[in-house]
Amino acid sequence: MKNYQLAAKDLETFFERILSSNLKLVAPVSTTQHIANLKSKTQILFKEIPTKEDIKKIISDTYTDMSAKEVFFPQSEPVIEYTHKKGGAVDIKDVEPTLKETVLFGSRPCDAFGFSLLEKLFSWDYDDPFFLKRRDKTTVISMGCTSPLESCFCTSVGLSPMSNIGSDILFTPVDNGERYLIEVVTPRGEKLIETINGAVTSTTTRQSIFTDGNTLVQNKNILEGKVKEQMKRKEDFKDISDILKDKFDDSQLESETYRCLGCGVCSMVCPTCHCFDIVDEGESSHGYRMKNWDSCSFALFTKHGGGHNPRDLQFKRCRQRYMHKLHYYREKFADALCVGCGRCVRACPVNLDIYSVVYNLKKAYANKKKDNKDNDNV
Amino acid sequence: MNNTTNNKKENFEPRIIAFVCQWCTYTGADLAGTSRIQYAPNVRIIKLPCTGRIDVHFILKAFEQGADGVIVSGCHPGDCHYTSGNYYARRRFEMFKKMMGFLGIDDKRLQFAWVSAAEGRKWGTLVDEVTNNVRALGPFEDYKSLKIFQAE
Amino acid sequence: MCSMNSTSTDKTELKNIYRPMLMKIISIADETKDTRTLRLEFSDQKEKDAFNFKAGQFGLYSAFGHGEAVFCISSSPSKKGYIECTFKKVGKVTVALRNLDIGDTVGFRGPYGNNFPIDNLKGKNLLFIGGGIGLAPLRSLIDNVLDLRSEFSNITILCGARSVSDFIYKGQIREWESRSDLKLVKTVDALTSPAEETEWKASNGRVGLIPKILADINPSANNTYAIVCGPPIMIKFTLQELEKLNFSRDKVITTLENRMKCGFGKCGRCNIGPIYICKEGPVFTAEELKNLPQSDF
Amino acid sequence: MTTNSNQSNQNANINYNDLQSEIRHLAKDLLESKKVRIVIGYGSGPLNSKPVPVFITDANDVDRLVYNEFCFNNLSIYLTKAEIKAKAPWAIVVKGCDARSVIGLVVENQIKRDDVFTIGVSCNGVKLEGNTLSKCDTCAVKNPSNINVNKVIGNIKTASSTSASTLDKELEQLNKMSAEERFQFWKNEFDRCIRCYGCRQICPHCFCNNCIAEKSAPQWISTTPGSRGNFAWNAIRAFHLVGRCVECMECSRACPMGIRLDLLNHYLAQEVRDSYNFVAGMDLEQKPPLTTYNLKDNQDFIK
Repeated sequence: MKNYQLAAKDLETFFERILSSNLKLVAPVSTTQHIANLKSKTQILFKEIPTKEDIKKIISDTYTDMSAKEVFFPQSEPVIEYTHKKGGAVDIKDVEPTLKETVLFGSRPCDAFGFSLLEKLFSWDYDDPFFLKRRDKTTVISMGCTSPLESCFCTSVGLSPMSNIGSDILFTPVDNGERYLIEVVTPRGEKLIETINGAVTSTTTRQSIFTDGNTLVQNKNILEGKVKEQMKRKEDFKDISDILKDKFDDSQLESETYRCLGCGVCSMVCPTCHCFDIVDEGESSHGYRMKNWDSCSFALFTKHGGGHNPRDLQFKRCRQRYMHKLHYYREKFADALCVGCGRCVRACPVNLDIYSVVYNLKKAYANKKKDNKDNDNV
Repeated sequence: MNNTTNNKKENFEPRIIAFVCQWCTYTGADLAGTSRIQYAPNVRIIKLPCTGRIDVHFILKAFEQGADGVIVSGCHPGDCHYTSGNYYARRRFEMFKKMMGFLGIDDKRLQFAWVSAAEGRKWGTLVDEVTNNVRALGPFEDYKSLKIFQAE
Repeated sequence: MCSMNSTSTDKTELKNIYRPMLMKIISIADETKDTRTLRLEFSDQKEKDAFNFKAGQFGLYSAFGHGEAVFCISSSPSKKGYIECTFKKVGKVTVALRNLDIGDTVGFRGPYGNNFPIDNLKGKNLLFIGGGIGLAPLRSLIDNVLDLRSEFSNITILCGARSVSDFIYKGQIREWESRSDLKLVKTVDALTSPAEETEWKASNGRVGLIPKILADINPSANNTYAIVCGPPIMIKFTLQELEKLNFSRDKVITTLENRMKCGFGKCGRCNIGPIYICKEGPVFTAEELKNLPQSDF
Repeated sequence: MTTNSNQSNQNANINYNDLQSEIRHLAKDLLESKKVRIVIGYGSGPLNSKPVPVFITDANDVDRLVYNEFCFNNLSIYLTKAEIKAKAPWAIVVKGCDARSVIGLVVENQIKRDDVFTIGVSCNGVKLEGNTLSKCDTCAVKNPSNINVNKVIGNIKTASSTSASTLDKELEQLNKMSAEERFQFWKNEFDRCIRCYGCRQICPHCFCNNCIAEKSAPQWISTTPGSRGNFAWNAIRAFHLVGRCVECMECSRACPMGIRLDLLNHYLAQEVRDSYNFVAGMDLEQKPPLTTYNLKDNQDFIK
C-alpha cells in the first residue's frame, strides 16, 4: 500500500485534474432549495460535480444526510424493458446501467466499509450486475474523520474513524488540516493516482501534486488514537450476535422499540440497507421492471398473497432490522451489517437509537448472566 | 413563445377526459348525441355512479396518462340520485381545485359542472368551451414531464 | 443450480439475473373456481434444452406489466419440455396471469432454492400429506417418484381440502386411486349436501381435518419419510401428529413459501430467523424448522 | 441522562421544571387510582436533550417523565397504534397542537373521549436544533385551556401574535409566483421525496390500515420514487388531510429530505378556514368539513 501526501491548498487542483481526465466526480455538497427565496431544510448530499465552477461547492470534511450507496445502488432503476406485441407475444430487453468512470470523493471510512458489505451481498452466489458494474467503475476516496458526531459509534462495530477497508484511497487530514496523508489501498486507487499525475490542467504543468507520504503515517496514527478517545460512544458490540440470538422472544426488545412508527427513514438513509422491491411500471402494453429500495419496517414487506403476515406488529419489524444487521448477516459474512455511522439515529423522527437499544440489551444480558452465575455459586 | 411551440399549439388536439355521473350528465350527453348537437370530439367520457364517487386520484391518474384537460360533471344539487352525493362532491372539488391551483396546475385544465339529463346543449357547449380553453393553453407539458423514474 | 461467484474482476459480461425466460402457455387447467394450472413451454429452444430442475424448486412467474409472483414448479422434472405452475387468484399478478390465454407469453425466472432430497428417499416408504394447494409442490415429487416407482417401497398419499370442489388435480387423484402400487386417502373438512356425501363415501373419501385422519390411518414410522405441505396452520398440527406417531423430525420434510421478490437471497424479505427461504429453502426438515424462531413464521 | 439544568429551563413566563413535576404527580395519581392503565409522555432520550416518547404503566416509573422545550413529538399518533389501543384507558401528555389531534381522533370515532385523559401542558414554542419551529409563531393554543382537555398544567399568558408568521410570508411568495413557477417549485420538492412514508407514519390522522399507496390492484400511486409517483403521493396525502390536519407539522419535521409539507398543510388549512370557517381539532361537536355539507355551499367555480 503506497502513501502519498497532498497539501490542503492543492485539493482544488486535485478535483480539477479529476474533471479534466474525463472522470465523473461525485462529492458532498450543501443542497438548500432557493426558488423565490423559499428556503427548505439545508441538506448535505452526494451530488455530481459537473464543471470546474462547481468545485468550490464541495464540502470535503462533512457528514451527509443520505449515504453514498446511491452511487452503486440507486433508489430506483429499471432492470428490464418489456413491450407487448400483437398475438400475445412479449419482447423484453435488458436495460444497461449508464456507466462512466467515476470518482466518489468524501465518503467516510464507515460508508466505505459499507460498500464492501454490500458487495459481499450482491455477489453472494448470484452476481447482481447493476451493483457490481457500477462499483467496478468507481474509485472510492474516503475522508478520515477528525471530529466524529455524538451519534457515531464506528468503533463499536470493529471500525475506526480512519480505517481504510472498502476505500480505494483514504485521505486523512493531518497536521491540523495542513495536509492530507493519502493511503492508496487498492490497484484501482493506484490507477487513479497515475491518471491524476498524468492529467494537466490549465493552472499547473505536468509536475505531480503528490509527494511521498510515509513521513505522515506516524502523525496519522497518533491522531487516530486521539480521535478514538474523544468518541462518546465506545461500547464494544463484538459479541452482540449471541446476545440477540438469546433475546429473540425477549420482551425487552419489544419495549425498547415500542415507539417505532414504521416509517422507512432508517433504511433509506442507511449505507448498508440493501433490501429492494421489484415492480412493473408503465402501461400494460409497454413499461419497465423496476428495482426500488424497500424497507423491513413497512407493513407490506412480508405480507403473503393470502394475507398472512409473519411480522404483523411493528416491534417484529424492528427486531428484523436489528437481527439482520447484527446477527443474521454476521453469521453468513462474518461482519455486522452496521457500520456505526449514526445516520439512522439522527434521522429517526422518534429518536430510536440502535446503539442505545443494543447497549441496553447487552447490559441486561450481562446482568442476567451475572445472576445465573450467582445462582450457580449459591 | 417561440414559433415552434406556436405551431405545436396550432395543430394540437387536446385530449379531454370527462368523469360524469351516470344518472344526469351521462344521459345529458346521450341526449346531445340523439339531438345531433355538434360538439368537440376531443372528449372521452368515463361513467361513474355519482360525482360523490369521483375520487381525486382518478383526476390525477387522468393527467398522468396524458390528459390535457379534465371535466367533472354530475347532477345539479338537489337532483342527486343518492340525495347528497353531489353535496359532498361540491366541497371536495372546491378544495381539490384550490390545491391543484396551489400546486401550479392551471385551473382552466380542470372544469367542474352540473349538467342535468335534459341539458344536452349545455353539455355540448361545455365540452367546446373546455376544449378551446385547453387548446389555447397547449399540451399539458408540465404533467407529461413527470416521468415514472429519472432516466426514462 | 447457482452460478459460481465470478471472481473475475472484469464485470462487463455479467448477465442480467433479473431477466426472465419467455415461455408460452400451451395448456390451461382450472383446478377449482379460483385455482388454475398453466403448462408453459420455452419460447427459446436454447433455453429449453439448457433448462433442468429438481422437484421442490420454485420460480418467479412474470405477467409483464403487472409484476412477478413466486410459485413452485408443480410438474415433475421427469416430464420433459414443459413446466407447470398452480396458483390461486389472490392479487394483482395472479389475476393478470389468470387473464392470459393459450399462446400468451409468461416470463419465468428460476429454478431457485433447494429441492426434495429424492436420493435419501430411495428405498424408503413415503407418506405424502398435502393440504389444499399444498398438493402442488408435492405433485412434482409424487410424479417424479412414480416415474421411478420401483426405486421406492410403499407410497401413501393423504390429501385434504376444505370441500370436494376445492381439490386440485382431481383427475390425477382418480388416477392415483386406481393404481395398485400406492395407497390414497382423501378427506374434506366438511361435506355440503347428502347427495355429495353418498358419492364421497362411495369413493371411500373421509371427512375430517388432516391431522385427525392421519391419526386414524396410523402409518408406521419405521423406514418412512413424511413429506408435508399445506397452509401454515395445517403444517403446525400435522407435524405435532407425526411426532405422536413417533416420526423422527429429520424424517419429516416440508416446503415453505414466504413473500419473495428476487428469489436469490438479495431482496431481504423471505427470511425466517437467519434462514433465507429462497436460498437455504424452501425445503426443510422438521428438525431444521424447530431451530428457527417460531414467532417469525 | 439528567434533564436540563434549572437555568436553561426558564423560558419567558414558563417554568418547565414545575410543569414537569406536576405532570409526574398527576401521572402517579392516575396510575395508582387505576383511572388509566398507561401514561404516554416524554422521557429523556439516549442522545443529548432530545426527549423521546415513553409509555409508563407502573406508578413508580413516573420519574422517567420529563417536560421541556424540546418535546416536539405529537404523542397522539400512538393512540392509533393497535398495540397501545388495546391498553385503554390511557393518559397522554399533550401540548396545544397535540390536544387538537386528540380531539380530531375523537371526532372521527377512532377513540372514545372517555378512554383518554389528556394532560394539557402549556407550551411556549418547541425548539428543534436550537430554533423554535415556525408553527409556534402564531400558535393560539399555547395554553390549551380553550381545548377540551381533562387537565391544564401551567397557565402561560401570551397574546397570540397577530403579525404574519414566517409561513404566511412564504405563502405570499408562492402565491405571487406564476402557475408554471409554482409547479416547478413543487416538482423540485416532490422529486426529492424518497418515499420513506415518514410523513404518513407520524401523522395521527393517517390511520387507515390499508393506505391507498399500498393498494396495488389498481396501482393508483406508482411506488417507484420518481417524479410521477412522488407528485401523486404527496398530492393525495395532503388532500386526504384537508379539513383534518391540525398543523402540528410533525410530517414536515419527520421528512428526512426537508420537503416543505408545512407550506402545503398551512395553505390547505387556511383555505378550509376561509371556505368553511372551520379549524381542525378545536371543537368536539363539529365534523371535519369534507365529511358533511351545507345546502348553501359555494359553487361559483362550477359551470
